[in-house]
Amino acid sequence: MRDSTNPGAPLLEVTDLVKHFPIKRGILIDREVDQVRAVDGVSFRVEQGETLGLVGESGSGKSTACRAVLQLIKPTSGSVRFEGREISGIGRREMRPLRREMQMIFQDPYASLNPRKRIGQIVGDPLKRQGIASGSELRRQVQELLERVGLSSEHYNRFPHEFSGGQRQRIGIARALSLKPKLVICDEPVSALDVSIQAQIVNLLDDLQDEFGLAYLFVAHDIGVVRHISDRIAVMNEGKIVEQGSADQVCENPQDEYTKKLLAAVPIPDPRESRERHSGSVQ
Amino acid sequence: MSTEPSAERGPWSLALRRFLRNRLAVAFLGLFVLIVLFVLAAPLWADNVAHTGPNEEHTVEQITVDGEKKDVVTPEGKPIGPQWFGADGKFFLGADGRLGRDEMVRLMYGGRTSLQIGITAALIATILAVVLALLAGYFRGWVDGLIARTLDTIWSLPVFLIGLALGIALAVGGLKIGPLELSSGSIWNPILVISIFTVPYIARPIRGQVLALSEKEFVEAAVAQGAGPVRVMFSEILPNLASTIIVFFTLMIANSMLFEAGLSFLGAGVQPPNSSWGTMITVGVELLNIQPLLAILPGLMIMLTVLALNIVGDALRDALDPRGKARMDAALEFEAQGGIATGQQGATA
Amino acid sequence: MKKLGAVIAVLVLAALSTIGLAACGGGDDTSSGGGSGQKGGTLNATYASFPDYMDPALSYTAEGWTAMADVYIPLLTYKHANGEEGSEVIPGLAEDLPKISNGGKTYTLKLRPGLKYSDGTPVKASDFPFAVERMIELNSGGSPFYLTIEGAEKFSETKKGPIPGIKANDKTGEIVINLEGPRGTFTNELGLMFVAPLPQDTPIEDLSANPPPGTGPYMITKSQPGKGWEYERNPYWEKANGKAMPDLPEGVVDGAKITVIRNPQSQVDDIEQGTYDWMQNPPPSSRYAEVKEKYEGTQFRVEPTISTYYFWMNTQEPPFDDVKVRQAVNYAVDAKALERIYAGQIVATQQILPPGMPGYEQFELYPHDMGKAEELMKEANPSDTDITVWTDTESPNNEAGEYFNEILKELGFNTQLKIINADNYLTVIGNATTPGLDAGWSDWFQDYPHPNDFFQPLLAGGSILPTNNGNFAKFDNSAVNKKIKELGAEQLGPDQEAAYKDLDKEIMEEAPWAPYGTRTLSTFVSDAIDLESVIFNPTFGHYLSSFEFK
Amino acid sequence: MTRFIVRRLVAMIGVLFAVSVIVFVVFMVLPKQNPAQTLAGKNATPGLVKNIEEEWGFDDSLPVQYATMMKKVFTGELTSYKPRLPVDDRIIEGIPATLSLAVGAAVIWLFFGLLLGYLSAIRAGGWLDRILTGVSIAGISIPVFLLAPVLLYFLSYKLEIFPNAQYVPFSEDPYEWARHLILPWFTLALLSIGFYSRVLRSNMLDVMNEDYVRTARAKGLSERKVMTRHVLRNSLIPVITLFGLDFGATIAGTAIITEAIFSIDGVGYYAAEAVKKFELPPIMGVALYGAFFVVLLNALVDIAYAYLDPRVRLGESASE
Repeated sequence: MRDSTNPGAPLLEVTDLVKHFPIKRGILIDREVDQVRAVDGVSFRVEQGETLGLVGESGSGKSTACRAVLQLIKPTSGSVRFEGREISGIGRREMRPLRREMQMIFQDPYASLNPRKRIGQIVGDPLKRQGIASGSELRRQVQELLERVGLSSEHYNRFPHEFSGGQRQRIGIARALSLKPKLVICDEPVSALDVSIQAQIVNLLDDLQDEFGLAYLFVAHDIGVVRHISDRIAVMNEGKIVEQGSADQVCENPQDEYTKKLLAAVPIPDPRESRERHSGSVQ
Repeated sequence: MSTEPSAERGPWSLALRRFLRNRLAVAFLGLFVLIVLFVLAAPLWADNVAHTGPNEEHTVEQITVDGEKKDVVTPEGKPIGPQWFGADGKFFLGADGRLGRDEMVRLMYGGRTSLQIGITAALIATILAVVLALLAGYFRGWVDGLIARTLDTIWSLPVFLIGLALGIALAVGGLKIGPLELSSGSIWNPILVISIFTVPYIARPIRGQVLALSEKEFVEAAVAQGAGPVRVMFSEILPNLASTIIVFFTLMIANSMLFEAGLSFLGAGVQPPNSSWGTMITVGVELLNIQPLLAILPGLMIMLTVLALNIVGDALRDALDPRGKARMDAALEFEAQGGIATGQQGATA
Repeated sequence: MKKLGAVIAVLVLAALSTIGLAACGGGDDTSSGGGSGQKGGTLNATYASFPDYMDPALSYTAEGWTAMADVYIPLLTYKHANGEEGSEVIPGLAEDLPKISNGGKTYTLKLRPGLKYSDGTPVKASDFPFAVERMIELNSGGSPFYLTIEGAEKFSETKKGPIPGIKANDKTGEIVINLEGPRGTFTNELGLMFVAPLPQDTPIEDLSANPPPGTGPYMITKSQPGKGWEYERNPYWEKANGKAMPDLPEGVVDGAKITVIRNPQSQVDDIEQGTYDWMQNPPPSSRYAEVKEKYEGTQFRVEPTISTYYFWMNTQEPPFDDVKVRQAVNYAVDAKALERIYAGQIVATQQILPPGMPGYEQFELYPHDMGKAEELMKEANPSDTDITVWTDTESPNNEAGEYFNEILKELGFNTQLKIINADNYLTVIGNATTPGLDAGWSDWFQDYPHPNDFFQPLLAGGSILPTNNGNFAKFDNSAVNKKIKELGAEQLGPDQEAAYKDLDKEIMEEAPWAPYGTRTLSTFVSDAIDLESVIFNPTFGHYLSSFEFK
Repeated sequence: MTRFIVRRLVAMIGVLFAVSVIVFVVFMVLPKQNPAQTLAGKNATPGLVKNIEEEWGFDDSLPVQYATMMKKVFTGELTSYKPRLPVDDRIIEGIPATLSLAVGAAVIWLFFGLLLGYLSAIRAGGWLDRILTGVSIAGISIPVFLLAPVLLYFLSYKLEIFPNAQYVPFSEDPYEWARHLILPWFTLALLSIGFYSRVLRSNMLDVMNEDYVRTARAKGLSERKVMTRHVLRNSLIPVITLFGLDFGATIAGTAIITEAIFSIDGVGYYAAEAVKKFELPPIMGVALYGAFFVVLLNALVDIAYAYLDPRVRLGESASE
């Protein structure tokens, strides 16, 4: 277990983040009659190299929060600071250089890879787009990345449909890492995978964190998975964070009823996974 | 879409393999190629066999068939029938009407015009439709609303009536819209009318597909990596529309050809003395009881071309997207609107 | 054929520009009532299109005139006879032909007594000025014929009557018309339906859907524009008008039902199968030869018209400002080819006046000779050879245009062919602002059998107008202008006819046109009808009163 | 739902307005024609042209002319030039014939389209399927202006099986009404038969692969019952949608060429006549009438869809 009390300026600081979706009614002219409070005043921080787990049932606003942090959707209010800089509400162009620093891994490995593009393009496009590499240098870097995430460099020319779910998620990881970000937001990266594959991916993420000094905002509905990888955990329910604390603290001694419910729902692990989980926690 | 050559198992090569397995489709592709070769050979036939151009008139001339002199057009205005090689290839299919032009030569040159119009109009309509659909489906909101209403309007316009009016407007003074200058007799007139009026038929279904695609996570992924709207539309979404576009494009060629025939029939298409299969049917229908072949031959050519393109389009659809139910519906809906529209639907198409 | 409706359209040829159709029919000058058939029956007939108007003041097409000839009788009318005999103007509602006095400026007529309209209203002398005023107020296309009546021009602007040039006495029935100048064609013009008297309570609006009562042997009982109309006998013909006008036929059939069938192929089928008894328009070109061969003499008759088909050349601009170029074109145009293009429905001529028109005498200045044409072209060596060639969409006129286009190409011109919707064609080529009016196709059907009706509107310098121009060649020759003007003021006689003949030749030497033929129309009836008795008048076409069942 | 319908109707009015403006521009502004010159006839004097211009208002500015024309459209005073008669009357008179043609053709194309589609779906891949597919595509590929005269020539003239068409009102003689309409019905229906059979076939094949159909089979329902009760019924929804759009289009003007060739004096026939004469008022009348039907049936289909599929309602645009 890593020491979670790392001093210094927070890498990501989210304060009072709110995202409301309006419900409009009106025969001809829309009036806002109500709103869905998807994210309703959420605050958390992620330190350099740290993993913050964000748990909650589906519909609790986790994914919306992630997207609001990355400015993929516009937050209704609140502040998002990256390395001390306010990014909430800034323009697309100003946001662009910051995109290098913060990347995302998506939940659905099938939908998140463009089926009409080759792996080399998928992983290499960000590099090319940001002007980091091109030509044979690009190819070399991409192939290196592929190998690093556990794929073969020969996969460079293949299409996504030729890969299994776990392999695809590795591609997604390679894509996220290609720009060498400081923060990676993982939106339920393993929930769509078989249980056996889940562990491999989680371990890979863990290894990469060490290697690249990454910070993760790790979102999942399964508190068991989150507990394994996170330094700290925040529990979200109905758009609000109901409990936040170190991983052990939240899991061993939950304060909120909702957290307790989540913990109770964790399936009884099979022996192998429990072993892995155990060995993981010893690392 | 590939930038790399080695693509043995890419979706395109898979599709090609699936397509080649459909023997009927391959046969009809062959037929289409033959038709293209047929019209391309027009100058060869005109110069070396028929010894006449497509617009040369032989009203009062006589030809020698098996040593016998025959009128090309009788004093009662009856054109000569097919001579096959009886007159050394002259009037192989007879004369085209009372002006005594060589039907075979006109059929070949007319086919060029028809195919040229079909392909160009289909290309323009498809490009316009895809751009509009991308804009509407990606930006949504008022952009979508505006585009949708514009398409609705085009859809509701009486195409043939308008084509006709444009024909008159162009003949009298020509038309200048910005840098675009049109004059009567230009084949750009039917091309323009056809492409504008067929845009809705393609844009509607593609817009739906763009809507669905832009919800996909890979689009978010691209945005997360700093891709702007243009890049997302053209580099992420567009490649996924490729199979639909190809299918539509083949079907649109067929449709445009029928549409052109309809416009020409109404006098708003290809202008005499030039011929297209549509104008030839028009002339032929009038002489149906004298020389039925004059209407039936160009009709048959259109039918075969359209048939070939439809079957090839169908097979492409199956090959490119074997499980793509949504796309299939879209393509079918397109045909419901566009397919019937061509040459047949008056007010709407 | 490039028309909506298409197969349809060969038809209307005549319809479109034709006015008055000539006869001079096949030597067999059967006059009215020649047959020996049954009286009664209802004629079931078809027209290819509904007349422009079913209102005598407005109609200016062959269909309209044919449809209404036995319904609305003017003060004067044309003899119910074929051919040249039918060109004779005879008294209609008037007792006699007009007395012309005051140097050709005053026309005096007297209404026959005892006449009644089909609704029973007595006919009054003042109905005539009413009809003239109504026609002018409706802005009828026929009004220009009558603007030489004193005060008519002013009336057409102000629409405030009465027109001082017409005096009518209801008691005596006397009608006196004063013209501003002598007008040799006015007698002919009084015989047109535009000025057929109408009851004075007739609304001043287009009555096509509800035609007003008339004085002829038949009345229109039902009119459905676009679809058809029906006739019945005028009950007051037997009671009154027939007795007052014994020289006009009473008609054989009891009535008629007209159906508009736009597809002339169907019309021919229907006649052959006996579904209908008569079609007003000729069979389409593609059926013409077949019908002629099968039915000529039994159910079919060719009817010559007083018309000229021609190609015009703009004499005021290069390259056609050079007479040699125009003559070259005349040599190059082969009337034989055009006969074939019209499937035998024109007879080749090379002059302005057609056969059947007083003053016609055949000559042939430019026998087809391509060598001569090329020679003349070489001599003229025109510098500007980029030209636009115009024609309309009606088959075979469009093909004639294509032919002309090809001929000009052979002569070395760079041509562009423009084919305009038939109903707009004259407006387009008659508008000076239309660019590229170099050469093109046109035709002219007489309004009435008087040679002035050709020269004045088509070739007089004064007829060159910025819009609605009829002088497409923009031919403006002061000697010719003077002769047209002088002859136009005189009543037609042998001297005048000879002068018109010379004028014809004089103009053709200048070659503003390349005329190629005169159109023939036809009578085509089912085998139930007695072909012999059917009359085709050069001005009004087929008279309904002449049809009888065998 | 109300909101959706109201918005759709407002959009409809917008579309009709746009159609009217475009028709006006295309027929009045672009051709640079002065109808007065055409109306004045071949013997016209400048004075006559001027009088006619004043009478009809052709000397007004174009926006004024447009406004006048639209006012006449709403008050029902729109008048054709030649003859000068109300446009409304002709359109209303034409509707029975056009409806007879459209309804009859629709019945035929639905009946045969569905029958053939059903047959080829249950025999998918077999020779019958292939033949039917070929025939239906061929049907789509024949231009109607070739088919109609050929049918008329051979069946009516040569073989005298059918009368020369022309419309006989149903009220006059129902038997003759039908006899005269058979050829035009089939001409108009032929393309749609092919098309509908293809749509139905592909929908049925999709539905056959759905779970509930397999379940139905597993329950031991007879093949025929499975096909008719489950597969056919569920495959018909998109067909009905298409039918709504096509039927609107047919009434609106599909029939122009068919009506003209078969001399059926419906609205399409009137449109053909108006175009031939190049008269704006009837063209405007017919265009608005046609656009109204197209837009109305489009809207109805959309509303029906929205009713069946609430997701559409939530969408930003009402066009799908």
